[in-house]
Amino acid sequence: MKKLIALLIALVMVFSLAACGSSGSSEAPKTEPEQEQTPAEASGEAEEPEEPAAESGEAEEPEEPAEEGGEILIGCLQDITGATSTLGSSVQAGAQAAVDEINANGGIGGKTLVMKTYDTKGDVTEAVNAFITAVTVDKVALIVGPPVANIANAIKETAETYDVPVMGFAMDPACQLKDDGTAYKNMFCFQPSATAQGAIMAAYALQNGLKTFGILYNQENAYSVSLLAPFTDRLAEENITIDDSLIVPYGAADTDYKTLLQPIVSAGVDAIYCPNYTQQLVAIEQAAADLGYQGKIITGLDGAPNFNDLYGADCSNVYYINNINTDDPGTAEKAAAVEGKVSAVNKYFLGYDVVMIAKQCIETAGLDDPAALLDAIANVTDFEGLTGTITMDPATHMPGNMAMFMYTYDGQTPVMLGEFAG
Amino acid sequence: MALLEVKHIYKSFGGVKAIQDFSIEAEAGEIHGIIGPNGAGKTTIFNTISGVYPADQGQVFLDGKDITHLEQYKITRLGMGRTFQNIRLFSGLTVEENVMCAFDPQSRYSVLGGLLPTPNRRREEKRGRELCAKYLEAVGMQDYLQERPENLSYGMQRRIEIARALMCEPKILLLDEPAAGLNPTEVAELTELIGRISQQFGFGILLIEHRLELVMNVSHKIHVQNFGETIAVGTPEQVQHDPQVIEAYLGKEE
Amino acid sequence: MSALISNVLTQVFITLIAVAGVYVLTGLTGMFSLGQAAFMAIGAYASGLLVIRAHLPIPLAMLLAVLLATVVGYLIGYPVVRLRRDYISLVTLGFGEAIAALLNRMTTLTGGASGLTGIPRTVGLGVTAVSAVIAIALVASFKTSKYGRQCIALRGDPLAAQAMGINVTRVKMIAFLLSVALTAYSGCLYAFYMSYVDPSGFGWKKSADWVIMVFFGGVNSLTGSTIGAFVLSGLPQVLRSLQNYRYVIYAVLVLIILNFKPSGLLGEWELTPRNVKRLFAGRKKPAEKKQEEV
Amino acid sequence: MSLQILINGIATGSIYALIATGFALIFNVLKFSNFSHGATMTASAFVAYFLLEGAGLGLVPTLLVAAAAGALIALVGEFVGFRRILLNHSSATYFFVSSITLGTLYEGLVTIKAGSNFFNFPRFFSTPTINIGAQVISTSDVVMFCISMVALLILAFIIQKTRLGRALRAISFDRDTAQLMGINSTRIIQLTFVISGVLAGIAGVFLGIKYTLYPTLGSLVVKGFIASVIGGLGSLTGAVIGAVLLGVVETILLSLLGSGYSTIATFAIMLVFLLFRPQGIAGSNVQEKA
Repeated sequence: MKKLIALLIALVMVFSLAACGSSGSSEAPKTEPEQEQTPAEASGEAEEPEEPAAESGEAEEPEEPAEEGGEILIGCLQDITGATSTLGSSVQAGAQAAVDEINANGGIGGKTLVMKTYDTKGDVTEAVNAFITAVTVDKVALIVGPPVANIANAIKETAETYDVPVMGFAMDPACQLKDDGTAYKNMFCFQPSATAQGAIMAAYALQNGLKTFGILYNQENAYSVSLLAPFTDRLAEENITIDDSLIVPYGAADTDYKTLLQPIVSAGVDAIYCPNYTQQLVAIEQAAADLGYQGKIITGLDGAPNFNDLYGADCSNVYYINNINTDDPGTAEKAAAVEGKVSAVNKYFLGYDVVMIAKQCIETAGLDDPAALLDAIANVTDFEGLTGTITMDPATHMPGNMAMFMYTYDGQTPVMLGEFAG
Repeated sequence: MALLEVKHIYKSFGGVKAIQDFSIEAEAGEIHGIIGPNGAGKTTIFNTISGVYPADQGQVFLDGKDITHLEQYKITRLGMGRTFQNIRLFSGLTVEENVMCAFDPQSRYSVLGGLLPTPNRRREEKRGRELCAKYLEAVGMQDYLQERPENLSYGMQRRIEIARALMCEPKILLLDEPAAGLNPTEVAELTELIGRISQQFGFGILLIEHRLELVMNVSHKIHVQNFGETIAVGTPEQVQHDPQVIEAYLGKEE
Repeated sequence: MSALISNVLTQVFITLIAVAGVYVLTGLTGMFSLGQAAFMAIGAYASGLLVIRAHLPIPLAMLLAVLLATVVGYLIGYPVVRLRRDYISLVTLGFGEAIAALLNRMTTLTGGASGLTGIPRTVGLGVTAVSAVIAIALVASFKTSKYGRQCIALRGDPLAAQAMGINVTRVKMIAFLLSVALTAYSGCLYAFYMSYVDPSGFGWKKSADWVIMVFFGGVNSLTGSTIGAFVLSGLPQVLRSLQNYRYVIYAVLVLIILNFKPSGLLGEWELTPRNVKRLFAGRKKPAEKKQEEV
Repeated sequence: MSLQILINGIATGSIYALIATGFALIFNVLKFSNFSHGATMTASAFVAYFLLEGAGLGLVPTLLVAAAAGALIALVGEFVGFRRILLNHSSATYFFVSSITLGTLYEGLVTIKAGSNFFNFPRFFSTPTINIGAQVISTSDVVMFCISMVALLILAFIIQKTRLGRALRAISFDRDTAQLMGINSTRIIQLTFVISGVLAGIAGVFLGIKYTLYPTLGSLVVKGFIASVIGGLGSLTGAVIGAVLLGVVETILLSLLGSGYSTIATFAIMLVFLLFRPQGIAGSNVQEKA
């Protein structure tokens, strides 16, 4: 009897879960609440599992509906859970902020902008599912894409069969360009490519008289790998080569950063180039300190705050690149407003900018002709965003020669050093 | 050379000498009883002969072949069947499937036949089922093909286990306490069964048994074990009157 | 059919093939592999690379990929099938890690962490559906063959199985290789459906998921395992809302089943004509009785 | 420099030893691989982190809280995951699924609480390094090494010298007989889980200090498994030796071959061990009962 009851409970749970989930993504805005809730209510048992869905749905609720005239639905395809959720949630928050701002100012051509978030869970298969849901079920006008190359890579082929722009931040050129050098029609990247960023960091290092380098990069991370060659290529232009023994890859299964850093530290290099995610950066910086390393550490975007908080100690030897200029009062104000709420502030601004660009493109090209919209996006020129002045190169679907900012820390306080172009 | 020849085998576990200098010669059609108190190393003898673990010393020959260090399944395939003290039928299989398991190693179809219903597979499966029916009939269990053994009585499970051992087409059959846990009627039936299959199939039988009414009735020759050593060998009458045996048994009774 | 449904179904069918393999290994033979997903990776990468780099026709590439996985499976299996069953899960776990490291490391060949792009998208719902049906039919046939019986026998009692002349190591190896081949094949389909493969998705979590699917429906029943796989792999697609809670809910469900109905939802029940007949006969009886009472 | 690598290896090995013994302890008594051990480590480290987050307490309170949390988690796990299976004498396969499921559950719960973010323990030591001659040794390594050794010594004492240890060994040898001899096997198994949980808690905090805290931190338990296989499944001494050896070999391979290939080489070493010395270093090979 007991067994039977347990089984029944189990079955009821399964079915109620299925019922409450069957209406698709949780991120559905509350503007269509009837559809969202009926099945869950019908099953009766679903209170508990339903709760989280409701909670996470709330975040996307548009502040207030603008005047009549309908809605424009856009998708936001991000890693909300999974390994790179920090990045994804930050982009999502920024994009949502832009959506709210646009709606507060009357929407786009009188229509309310509604953003629906699709979680990729940091998994390529899930990403394809989410993409197809967004494009075929919800019929979004465009998608705010992920800052993660693997996800962009996974959806680029699928995306090719539809006419929905994916406005993302995948720095790896392969996400936007086919093998033959032409661009995927729907894939766009709105920040300098890995090639540009690597070169910028190298240029900065050269300008500051750094001569000897070691590199520690995560070979299991596409982002980390993609930043490697641009940096060394730029150095090579100035006839600086890095010995192979000082270019050290690591992977998730490696647990000893100290041993990996050892040869680099013993070589007494001026700087260690560390294009890694924040989490590994914290551990690497810690290991370097443990080894008594005195030189500089140059990181990519991920050395930006909240790296300093997470590291929790003096990190004056860390130099990082950033999309935003916190010396600019407008940017600083916005940055201050979200501090503590968003873990990767620069990704927040990327999300914000891209929605603003989307607005501009929709206004110029309209939504009736997909080709016109794609064309407008590919030809964005001199867009003054919070992450700099963006001009797209229609051939590569990436910004052209775009400047970025180098920072360091004084103790734990970020210090802007200046604007650099590759 | 006899059908089964066990020559001076020794086996110890750590400090415990489970078998010391055990020898036996069995011919087709013979039934040898092995008796002795608990812990006398009887099951160890079976395990060593059948290859569960190799003997420390000594040799075992089956039909003239040295099987001392062969793997267990190879020994079985050379013609040795066995049953277990605590019935070890396969759970998750029906009576028929249980018995078929002992035919499967001899069944001649390849992995391809394992995946597709090839003519070869059909033919071999049919042959197996026929043999299965034959042996189950020999033990009187032909009406329970599709039952699950765990739903049947202890006595019936014993018979199925014997049928499964017969399916190995043994030259030598090792029966490890087949009467354990049976009531007197069942023991009588079992006594009759053992005698009958021995005659019908003509293999040699080694029989470990506590129930003297069974072992004394069917055995041609009896080996008495105590503390790993053989203390007496002879016909049932001889060992029954052997002073050492009486001491071992009566000593234990006190 | 909507693109979404066809997409979800395609993925479910791909999973079903892998789970059919896991059923052979875990359900029939009682062995656990935590590196099974690595064989999927081998299938996916090898078939993809053979087409991209060596320009082989796709079916041939798939065949070679499955063969390669089987050979690798043999090398891994060789020591472990001779040992206690725990070893296979531990060794395959390490194997999965090693394969992931290798895929990441061999950048020029595999694209490393960025993944392998440019695999032609040629596989759709039809191919995966037919493949899944065939895979399940093959496994069903295997189960009722002498191999299936021997697997079940040695699962419960390896020593008694040996005593019946069953070559336990050989049968374990056959089961392992069959499951490896099925999983690798599902990897091939995955590659040519997704057109992109990256090394991150083939960790032990995926292998563990498959095992849970097998247990959910009934570890001794292919029907149960198939249903379990269908439900549990399709569910997340309809359950997008639950996100993080999904794993917790899975785990709680499985724990409930393990505690109260350890044989899984269907136990040993299989979908065969005879069992279906019995099922209906069983249902009729109470109905008839009631009529009599009336 | 090679001495430095040796030191790094031993430091890593000592943490592996904590993981491997916690794992081996359960294997020793119940004869199954507890795959939830990794998630237990993560969960208890997270509990300690969140409970003490605001308090700014030092290493020792953190370890104590984590150990207590680990014990509690393991105890609950034993009850919901293994008790019934144990009492039903179900086949070992159920332990496998149960432990995997428990691991998934813990990890899922941690993910709900922590998101997929990572956290960093506050720096416990004001001076990060100690200089001994030309060698630079990290303070945290030294402290972790010492604490691991103390924990292992206490464990050895419990196993060898106390009644609990004797009962534990008896159950490990033959659970049914031990039960007949009047040993309350359920109680002893609970205690085993508690000890294993304590070890998991300590190991979790150490891993967190070394590699930051994140929900899948427990995957590093694989190292403990490999160490356990090399050392001999179920043997505690073997686990410790295997772990330290693995730590050192891995570090040497890492500096020689670089990342990636060292993982593969470690796996190859495990395979070689299984081929030629399946009983491991300690030589205790658990085989299915005849």
